Amino acid sequence: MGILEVKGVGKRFGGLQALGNVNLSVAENTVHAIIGPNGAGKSTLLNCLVGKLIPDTGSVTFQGESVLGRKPHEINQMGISRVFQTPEIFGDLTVFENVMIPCFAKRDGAFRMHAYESVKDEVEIREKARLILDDVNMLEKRDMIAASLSRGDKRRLEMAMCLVQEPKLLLLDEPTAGMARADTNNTIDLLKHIKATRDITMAIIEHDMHVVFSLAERITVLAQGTPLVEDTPENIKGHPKVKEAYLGETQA
Amino acid sequence: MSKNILTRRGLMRTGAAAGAGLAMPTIFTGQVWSAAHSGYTNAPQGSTVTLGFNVPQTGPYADEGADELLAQQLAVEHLNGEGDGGCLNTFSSKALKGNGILGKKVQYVTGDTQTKSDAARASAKSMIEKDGAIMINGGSSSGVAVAVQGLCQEAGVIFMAGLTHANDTTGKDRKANGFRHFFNAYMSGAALAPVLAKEMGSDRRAYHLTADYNWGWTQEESIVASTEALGWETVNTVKTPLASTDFSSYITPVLNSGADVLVLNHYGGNMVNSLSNAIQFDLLSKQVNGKDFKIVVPLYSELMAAGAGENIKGVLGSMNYNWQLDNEGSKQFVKSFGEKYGKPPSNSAQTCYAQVLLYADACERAGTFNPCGVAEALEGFEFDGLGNGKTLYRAEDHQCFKDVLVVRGAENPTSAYDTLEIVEITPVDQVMYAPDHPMFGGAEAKLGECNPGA
Amino acid sequence: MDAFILQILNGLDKGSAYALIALGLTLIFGTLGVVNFAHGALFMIGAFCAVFLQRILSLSFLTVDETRTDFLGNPMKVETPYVVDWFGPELGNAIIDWSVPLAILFAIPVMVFVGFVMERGLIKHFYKRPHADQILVTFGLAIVLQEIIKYFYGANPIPTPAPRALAGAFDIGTVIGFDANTIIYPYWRMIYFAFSLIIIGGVFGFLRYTTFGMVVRAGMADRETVGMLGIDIDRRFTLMFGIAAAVAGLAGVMYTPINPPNYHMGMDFLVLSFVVVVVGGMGSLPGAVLAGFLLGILESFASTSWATSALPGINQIIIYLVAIIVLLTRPRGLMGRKGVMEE
Amino acid sequence: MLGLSSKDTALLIIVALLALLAPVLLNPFPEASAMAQFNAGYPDLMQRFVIYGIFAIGFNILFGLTGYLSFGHAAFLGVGSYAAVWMFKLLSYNVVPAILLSVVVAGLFSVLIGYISLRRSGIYFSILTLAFAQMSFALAYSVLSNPKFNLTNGETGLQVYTDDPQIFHRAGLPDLPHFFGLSMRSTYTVDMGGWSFDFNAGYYLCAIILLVAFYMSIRIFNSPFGIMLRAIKSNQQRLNYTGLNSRPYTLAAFVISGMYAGLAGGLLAAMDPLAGAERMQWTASGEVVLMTILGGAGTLIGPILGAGFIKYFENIFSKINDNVLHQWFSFMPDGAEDFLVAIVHPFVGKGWHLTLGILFMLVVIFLPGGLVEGGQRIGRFVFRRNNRKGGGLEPDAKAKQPAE
Repeated sequence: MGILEVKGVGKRFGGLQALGNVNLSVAENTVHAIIGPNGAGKSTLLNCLVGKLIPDTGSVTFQGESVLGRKPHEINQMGISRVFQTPEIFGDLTVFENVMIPCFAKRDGAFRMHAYESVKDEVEIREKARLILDDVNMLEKRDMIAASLSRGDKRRLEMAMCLVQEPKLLLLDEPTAGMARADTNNTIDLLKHIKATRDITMAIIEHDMHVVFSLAERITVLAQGTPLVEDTPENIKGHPKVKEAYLGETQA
Repeated sequence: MSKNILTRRGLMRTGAAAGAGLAMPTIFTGQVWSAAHSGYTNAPQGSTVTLGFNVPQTGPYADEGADELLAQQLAVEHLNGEGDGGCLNTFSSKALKGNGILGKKVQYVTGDTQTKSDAARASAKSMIEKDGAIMINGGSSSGVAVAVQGLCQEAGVIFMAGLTHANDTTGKDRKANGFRHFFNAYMSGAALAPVLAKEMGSDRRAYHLTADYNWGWTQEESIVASTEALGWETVNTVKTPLASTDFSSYITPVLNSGADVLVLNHYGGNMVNSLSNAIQFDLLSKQVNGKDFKIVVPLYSELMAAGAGENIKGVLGSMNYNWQLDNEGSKQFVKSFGEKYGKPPSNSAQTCYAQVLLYADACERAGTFNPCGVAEALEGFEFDGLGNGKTLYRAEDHQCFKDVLVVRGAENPTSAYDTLEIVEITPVDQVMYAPDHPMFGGAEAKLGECNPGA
Repeated sequence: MDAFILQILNGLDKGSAYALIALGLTLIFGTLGVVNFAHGALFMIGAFCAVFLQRILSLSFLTVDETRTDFLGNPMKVETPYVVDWFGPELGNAIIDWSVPLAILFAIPVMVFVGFVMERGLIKHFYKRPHADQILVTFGLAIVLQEIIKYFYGANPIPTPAPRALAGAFDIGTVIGFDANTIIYPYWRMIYFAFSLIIIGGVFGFLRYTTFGMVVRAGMADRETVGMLGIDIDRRFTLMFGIAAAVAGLAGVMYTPINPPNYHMGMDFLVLSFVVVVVGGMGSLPGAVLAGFLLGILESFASTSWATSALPGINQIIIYLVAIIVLLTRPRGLMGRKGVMEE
Repeated sequence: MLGLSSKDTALLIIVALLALLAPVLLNPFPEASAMAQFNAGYPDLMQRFVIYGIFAIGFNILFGLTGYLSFGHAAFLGVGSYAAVWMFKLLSYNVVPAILLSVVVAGLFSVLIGYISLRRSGIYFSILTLAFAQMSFALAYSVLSNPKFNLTNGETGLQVYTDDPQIFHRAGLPDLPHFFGLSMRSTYTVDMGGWSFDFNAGYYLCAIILLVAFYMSIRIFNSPFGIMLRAIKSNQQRLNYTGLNSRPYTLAAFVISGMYAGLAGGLLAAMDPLAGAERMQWTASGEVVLMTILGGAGTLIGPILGAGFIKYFENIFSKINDNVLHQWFSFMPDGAEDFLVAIVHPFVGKGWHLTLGILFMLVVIFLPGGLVEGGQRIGRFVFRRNNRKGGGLEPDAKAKQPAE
């Protein structure tokens, strides 16, 4: 039984069947990639996992608990963090403040004024933030305003913001979209480093096969809203159905 | 724009007493040094005395405020012996000599009430605290008048109200330091009623549209009382929000209500729009209960008449003063005002002019600027020659009693200035009431003690 | 029943003004993404186009009439308008009488020009600025415009009546089978309603059936994409601003016989028109029109005696109450699109 | 000091000095000089500067930090004023219970309105707050002042009458708002040479409260709570995916700023015991928006500057009439004098709205960050001239260091 279980999930938008009967199981401590041609329903699936969309049918459970009907912030508290296609960071704040916010959020996410919190607590939080910035190699940029960072650095920062929460599952939505090859390789290295240094499960949605085959331990191929195949990278590489799906796309 | 060569050159603020670090506590600030020595707020020093003219300069009543300001400037000129002397020539009291007040040259400061009670108090305070004004004059709404009157009472200066028509100003909100020359809603009702009976008969059915705030309510109350006393029936009284611009949804119910008279207890922009809307619906050409439909606007002003244009033809209302009044004071005032500004004065201009002269005269007669002395001189003062004919400043509530004009929109005006014609001059006896009249706060309404400030 | 029909008519009539103003506001917001607080001022300037034309047509020369005296007892100076002198009293007075309808022709070029100048001179520089800045600068502009008008025309309302032939009211009741004198409605208000329908229809038709309109609609949906197609969307948007200004201006011109215009009439309508736009849904043209008429009708019914006796003061707050209820039940107004103005 | 960074401490000290010395600083011109017209150091205006400063500081906590633009904050100011005057009417003229109650009532009122309005964001939030405020105004102006249930006294404004209960009022206490016997209107006037300075008790009460309010605002800005609020403005989506529900934070900010507004309203009533309904009108709400943006939204000192700017215009420029103009230019030859007066005339006195409108536009067009940015630009200009060789300045925003 995987850490994330998706069973029979379907979602319609008006007349369009975006997802139809998706079954997926992500095993703990693996890197699981979800690939597929444009319009295959990858993003819709991801949005169903984080509570932005509610599927019409099926169930999604995380560590045995259903995530359906919960709000994004509640799902996050269960231990799921998300990295967006375009890095979503607090552009007006400094890098350090960006990382401090998830620290304050902690696991319970309860509302606190945090205005006169005990000093000990604050020292702890700052230390934690410092460590994670060090981990993603951003420590010297800690006082920069986040919006002024390069694309690659914004991605690093976003990762740091997710990681500082020590999530059990990290969802990555095309983490290298729009990046130059060098930045892409850096990101791959970063993800490998992350995977190597902690117990974490990753689910990656990706277009770039280079990224997928560098990282993934298992791959699910989506086409027209349904899973086509699920297998190891080696087996996926030469799979005829996969070729067909992608070729079909290029011919259209 | 007009200006006055003599005053503008001479207008320099009096120097404060020189001397280092002299500190003294007072309750109300202003020219404290003299306060400590004379026993009242802002006692004039040196050779000048400062009056504060607080009128709306922005907002919908800005034009009315501008007119009041012109009249006040004219009054200052006359007090200082400039120009043709105006009503100093006709005023029954001969205390004023045209040499300022008590020998001190009169100068003035101005403020903008914005027709908001908050802003009006702020500008009055500024004139009292910063400029050392000894009295505040003017304004064009009852809310402002009551608010500023309260302030002047606390500050210890005299308040001479401008245009304020609600009963409350000299009713439940009367103050020892406040004085009103303008007439009020009760007087409008009392003056209009006999004319209405004469023109329309005594078995009319009236429908009231009333601006939904304090002045509107007292106006409606007064008119309803005096018309019902005639035998009229009140079909309905409907409150309209002050912010209304289109009154069609209030006018249409009148059509089939069985009423044959529409009373518009509105003022300013409300009145211009509600009357225009009523005319659009052809109310005046209707026949109801076998009678011609009529519209009544209890409180008229020249600016409203100008705004409503031809729609006022044949519509009855009341006024405090009209330049067409034929008496010595009025003729003199119209001549002075008209020659200087090229137009006849409005009724709010006349009130403000008269108030300045009355204040100055009271100072002369009292021999002091002390508000308590001035108030005493004004209380029970009978005078003539300021345009309204014989007038009494009643001691009990500081309300002026004089004849009230009933006017009607002229059918064939010859110029922009005679769009209203005087129908009747209701003698003062008919609009008299007891100081403890229930519409004026009853027996509980008290002036309180005169407050000189320091 | 007659009272009901009358209030529906009142509502449609009020709604016409709301819908026209909201339509222009939405055009500007939808195409340019600018929150224009000066839109009420455009309405007011339109109204003063009528005042201006009336004054121009009434320009007079003075002759002294010795037989009459003015208020000071001097011989009276009689004003004779030039048009009366040129065209004779009959035609001349008729021209002055018809100054409001004539002002429509006059106002269109003036308002388009004002719109152009506003967009090119000021608004253009604010496309990329936060909405708060747009609100502030257009609010400042609104104050400046109305103070300029006040400087020249004073604060008092100025009567600008409808032509005599169109004054008075029509007895609709007799036509549809009611007693005489039960349902009468002023001609000019009916004209205003018809006029607003024509303008609304014209704007929708223009957007629907012209290529220009199609590009603009595409631009409203997705500005960047249309820009990428190599279409100079900016110039079209400038013209759109001119059209929106003209719509507001015409609404103002036609409104003058209903209520005499004054310098702050724009501010009186400003808050209300924003409420209308938001209730309709930011950026939705049909929404703006629908909400305009809806709120007009609700306002009319709320001011009836039975409504105010059931709920005292309901006529004061109905518009706001409806706005709150609509926004809480339909998050983006009646017909709003997702994601517009929510950041 | 006081848990502030050295930069913020310096700012607080500067504001404290400005506030305490305002009676002197605002009266730079001798009484008798023509320029005395521009003096602003009289108690009423100084009180207004400070009170509207508090109002704008509070508004800035909501708008400057979270980016939620409320168009209805005047309602809280008005409610605060009404609460304070009712305390005067029922208890006594002592300002302490009045101010406390005004804060509490405004707080409760803002919980109610905030809870509903914050269900929406962007312009929908703005219109909801506007709608609530306009409703409050309409109710206060007429409906709630009917003779049967007179809560607000309508257009005249709520005021204290001699027949009010005032159960704790004792003989010997001033018949005006007072702080345990010290009348808010008592003033020490110091005459020095041609100058005259008013040191007013009410002003100093307001100034001390302003300093406390300002200190709390600095604390909020720098606290983790403040960072959280800025995060809401910056990227609400990310905040949600960070496991935080933003609603309690926005509501807290809304209520805090509503309480600031109530405090300002209570102080207004304490300085001048009258509460007018116009205080709640949308134009009054718009005014605080203008103050905040004009001064610099999201900055600490900006709102105070903006408030001072607008109130100065309202009270000083509106009083310059033609008479005063002629007096200023009287040294010129007659023709030139009349010409100058004619030029200046439309912009002062009854034309003060025009000047204010033009200045709004100029500030927004050329100083997007408000007056604070103007100050920074001047500072940078001077700094650059002194350090030609020293390379460029770092962007100002970078200077915001987390306090450690």
